Amino acid sequence: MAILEIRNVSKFFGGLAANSDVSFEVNEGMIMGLIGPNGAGKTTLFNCITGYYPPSKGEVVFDGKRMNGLQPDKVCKLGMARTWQKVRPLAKMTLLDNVMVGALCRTNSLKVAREMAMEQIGVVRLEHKAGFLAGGLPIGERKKLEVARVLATRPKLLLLDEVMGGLNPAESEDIIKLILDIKAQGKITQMVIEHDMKAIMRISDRIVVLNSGEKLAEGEPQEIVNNPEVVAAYLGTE
Amino acid sequence: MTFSVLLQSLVSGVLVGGVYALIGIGLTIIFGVMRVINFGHGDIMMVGMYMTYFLFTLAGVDPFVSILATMPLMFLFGAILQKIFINRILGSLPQNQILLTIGLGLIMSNSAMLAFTSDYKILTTSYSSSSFNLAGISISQPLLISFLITCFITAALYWFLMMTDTGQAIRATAQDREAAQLMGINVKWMSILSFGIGAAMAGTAGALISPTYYIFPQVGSAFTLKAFVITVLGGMGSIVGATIGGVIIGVVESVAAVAISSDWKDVVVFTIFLLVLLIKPSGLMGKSHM
Amino acid sequence: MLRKIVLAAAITVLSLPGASYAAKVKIGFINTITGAEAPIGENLTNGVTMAIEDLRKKGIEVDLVKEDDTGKPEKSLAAFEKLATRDNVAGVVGPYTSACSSAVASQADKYKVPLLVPAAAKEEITRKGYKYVFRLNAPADVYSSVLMDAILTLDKPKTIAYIYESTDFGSSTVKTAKEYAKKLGIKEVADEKYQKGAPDFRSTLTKIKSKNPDIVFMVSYVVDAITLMRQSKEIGLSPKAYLGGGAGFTTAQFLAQKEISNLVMASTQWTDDVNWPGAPDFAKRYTAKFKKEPTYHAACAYEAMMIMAETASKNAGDRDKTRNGLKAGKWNGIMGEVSFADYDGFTNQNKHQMLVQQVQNGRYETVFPKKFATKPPVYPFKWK
Amino acid sequence: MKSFNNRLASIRGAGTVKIVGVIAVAAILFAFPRFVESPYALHMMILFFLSTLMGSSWNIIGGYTGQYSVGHAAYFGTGAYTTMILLTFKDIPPWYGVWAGVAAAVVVALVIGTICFRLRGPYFVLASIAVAEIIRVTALNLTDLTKGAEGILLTDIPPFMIGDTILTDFSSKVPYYYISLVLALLMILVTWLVQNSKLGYYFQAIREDQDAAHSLGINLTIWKNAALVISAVFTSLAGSFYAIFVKFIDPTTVLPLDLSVQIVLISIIGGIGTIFGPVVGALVLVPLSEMLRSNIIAQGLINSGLVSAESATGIFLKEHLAHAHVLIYGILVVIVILFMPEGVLGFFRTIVARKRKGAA
Repeated sequence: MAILEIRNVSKFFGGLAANSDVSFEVNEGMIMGLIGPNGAGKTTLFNCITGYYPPSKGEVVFDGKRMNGLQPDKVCKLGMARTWQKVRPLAKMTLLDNVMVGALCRTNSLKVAREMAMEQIGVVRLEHKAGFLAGGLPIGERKKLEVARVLATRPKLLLLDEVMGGLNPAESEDIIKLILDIKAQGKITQMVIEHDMKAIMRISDRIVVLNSGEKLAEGEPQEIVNNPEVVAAYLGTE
Repeated sequence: MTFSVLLQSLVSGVLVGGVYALIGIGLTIIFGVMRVINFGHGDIMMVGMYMTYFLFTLAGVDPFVSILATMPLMFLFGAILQKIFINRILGSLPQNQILLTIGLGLIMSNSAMLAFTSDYKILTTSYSSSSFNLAGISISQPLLISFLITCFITAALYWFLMMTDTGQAIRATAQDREAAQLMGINVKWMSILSFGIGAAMAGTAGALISPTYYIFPQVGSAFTLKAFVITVLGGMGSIVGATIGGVIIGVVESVAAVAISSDWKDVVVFTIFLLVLLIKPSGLMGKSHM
Repeated sequence: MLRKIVLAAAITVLSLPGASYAAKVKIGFINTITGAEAPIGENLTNGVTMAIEDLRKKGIEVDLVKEDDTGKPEKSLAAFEKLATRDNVAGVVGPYTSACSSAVASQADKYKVPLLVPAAAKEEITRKGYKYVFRLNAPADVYSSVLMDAILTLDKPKTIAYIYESTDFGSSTVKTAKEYAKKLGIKEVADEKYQKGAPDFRSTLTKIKSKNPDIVFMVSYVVDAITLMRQSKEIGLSPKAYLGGGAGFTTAQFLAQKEISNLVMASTQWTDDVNWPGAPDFAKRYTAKFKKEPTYHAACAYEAMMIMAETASKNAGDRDKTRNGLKAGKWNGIMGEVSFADYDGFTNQNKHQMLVQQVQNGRYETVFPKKFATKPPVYPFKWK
Repeated sequence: MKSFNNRLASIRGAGTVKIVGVIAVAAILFAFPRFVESPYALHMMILFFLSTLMGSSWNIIGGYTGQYSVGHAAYFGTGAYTTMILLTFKDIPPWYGVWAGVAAAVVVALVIGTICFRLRGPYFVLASIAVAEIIRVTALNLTDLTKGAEGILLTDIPPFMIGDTILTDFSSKVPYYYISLVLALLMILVTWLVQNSKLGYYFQAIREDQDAAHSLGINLTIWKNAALVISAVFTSLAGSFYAIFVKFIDPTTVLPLDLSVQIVLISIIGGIGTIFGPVVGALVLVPLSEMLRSNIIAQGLINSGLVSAESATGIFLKEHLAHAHVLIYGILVVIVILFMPEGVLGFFRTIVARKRKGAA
């Protein structure tokens, strides 16, 4: 069953189309990979889905509800959470506080929020850093912080924007395990933007390829790897 | 309100607006490059006014001629301020930047008070109150001269920023500091240059307004506020915008004073300011960084 | 910890030994030394400095405690509390601004410290029935009435236009002017308030010009007066008389602007050529000492300090006796005859005779009332 | 996990010490007027409490939520004017008028919030200045309501009565002392409550990164306005208190840009986003500006005999130090910003932390 439907979404900035006529569905429980060369419109699409930009055309339907025009906070409350390509930790707050902010989306009690937050910090295995200021954490831990923070909002759908960007192989491996763990628990659907082809092929159930704002291809990892158009698009840029 | 009253207020609004524009341009360059709101801008202008005053009373230099000296001196003054103080806090918390410029403004105005007392100084030239008549509209000579000088300076500055390498480097810094740094532009040096230029513009505005206005240590604060309005109106960082903004404010003040009443004109100005902020936050001249 | 240190420091500072000079009389002086009102405050400081010297010549040593209120009422209150309770002054001269004087006045009665307000114009200050509050200068209403009276001796004007700064002084002076003009049957054709320090009045003045008033009544506390007159000339506004309410139109700087100041009439508390005892001499010595001419603020502050110190010294610094001394006394100095009377709702208000001066041939001449006049007034107004 | 629990425990321990400390200081402050009768000392304490109240109110919106309003005079003035107008023209005693002032300030805050919170960074700062200036000019021009530039001067405050018992007739400084003390303590308590509730977390999240906060389910409009309303309520109380205390208000004393800047200074100099930052700010600024204003330093030097009153230095100090106090103030501001960017409190905290590190 589709938890997220993207129906003919287009986004124009001035005269330029960052996304044009993109459509696909994300089924519950799966991991959907979103790839494409730089400037293909992946992050713009995330922004359209999560309410940062209203789509210029088309619809985003999440869990049966039309999301167009909803603000990001509302989107989050409805169960869709995202991380940021460039990490955005709340620098002068501790890691625990950061994750608690996420948890407070679901509760008004600090005590409950603290427990929820510690649980998610446990999931990303950063218990020993809970009291540290987020701004001082190394990049790998800040990425994990973001994952813990969005997990604490109890999402049904998680949109991860290059969570492995800038990480070393060991750290990337950690994140991959984390993503697969989340999938294994079966409660959260994930959509992942990633540049690391190997990683994305490994974790994704399906992949959508964007190029110049348009959907170039969609299919299972193997199909994508063998799609000559995709190969051409990538070879053209990389 | 008769047509001639309206015309008169339009004309004097445009002329006064020219000087406002110069203050705004100074502020906009500083903001564009450094993203620092300079609360001491009016006080820098005040320094320029005293400079003009003393050049006139002690050396007999005509205020309009004295710009030749005031401008480089004020440039140096601004550059030093930037080098010693502002450069240290670039990239620090925005509230600290605001506060630092407030502090520097206090130091400037109160040093002036210690040095020159808080007396009002009046600079009287032979043409301070002369005007000529054009089709029933009186035009103030000193204002007209300063308007023409403003136009010339604005054009020259525009040329400098558009056509010279240094100018382009400044613009690049204004657009994206980090990128500029990566491209090998000496960002700190560009900041010093632009604060210098900003101060020179403010100082020049001070010199231009001296023959028709008066000078005292606290004169700056009113102009700081005006400069803010002008800069936002035109779009922070846009020189053309600041020029247009200055003239608009001059005209709005002038016309509102006759069309509504002089006590409400500031409300009109600030309301327009807020409306522009809300409808087009990037200012009238959009996002063009200079 | 830090807090304790500061507290301790504060207590030490507060308990610093207040020097005791047996022969001296201790007087407080609250003035605006810094801040936006400082330019005029400086004249008061100078006046008081002169007074202290003259008192010394008379054998009265004044231990002057100067306080800056920065033009803010709460600071003025602090200064007054300090003077009243810590410095134990016999009396206080000041504060300069109306806002500060209004705030301080009620405290004077509370601590029973005589307060002599030298130059604040707000009527209410001496209308609240305070026993310990005295005022030397004439309040705001007289600024306008004396000018109108002067004009009435010359002509019967029909229309009047007001342009004035949006401060307490500006609006209360014009308010009384309007009441007075109404009584006299003069029609108001324009009422324009402006923000102090505005650089451009041209459009407002053009509007006034189109109404063609007989009289233009202006109130400006600072050198806006010069800007106003320059631009009036520029646009060719020429009524039968320019009347200036006080301050800005009575300064040496205004006078120096020969092209525009000629024939403007202004009300003032004091002029340097008035035949009040010692006035011309005061002006001469003041000019020699401070390299600029005295304003009426300086004269008011001088006389206020003279009166306060003499009275306090006579009563050996006793506050109640000093208060009674002020109430009962009569003086005749550079401000003319001074006595503090109760009339028309005022308490302890010196019924000061304001003067009208006019710029004639580059000099301020006193032109009204006749018995103090040095020259007859020139009417109607003409641009030079 | 264990180390984290330890850390938590030590935080809680420090909290207890702090609470005890605050209660002890509060007790001393409550007893203070019994031992110190000098009205001047009480006056200074009242100004200190008032500054604390103003700084801490700003701290909620500026320090915690990161919205640097430089227009807080608007709320101060709204409170002051509402209370004064009701008292002088309608004979409504201030202890009712104050609440009308609070209500008015809330309305003003919501209007300002709706306009200004769509803007960010420097644009927000400038918009907040513009709105406050509009309010100031309006107060200046609505002469029928506010008496314009003339200001409102108050002679008497009706005695504060419950039933027929007169609690106080406001004739001495003591009632003002206690009112301002209670207001300041209340504000500190509110700050503590904010910091230790969902509010605090959301405010700080907005301060740190608005977009990230937005994506975590925080409705920016609602929470920013909530912060502004809390801030405005207490700034308005400060304004009402000022009006009743000084008994005179006009647009230039309760609505100017100067005042807005002053309010910001208290908080930033002390250290923003902390409960006690503004208290430290007030503790530094109030005595400092008073010492400089009254030239107590020069007087002290002369009285102590270190400098003779007739010597050149003595004359210089007496004549010029008084003129220089705003200058010194400006220099201090610059020094604090350049060398203590986290404010005075933050500066001392860093020093203490460093020492501890050195010791360990």
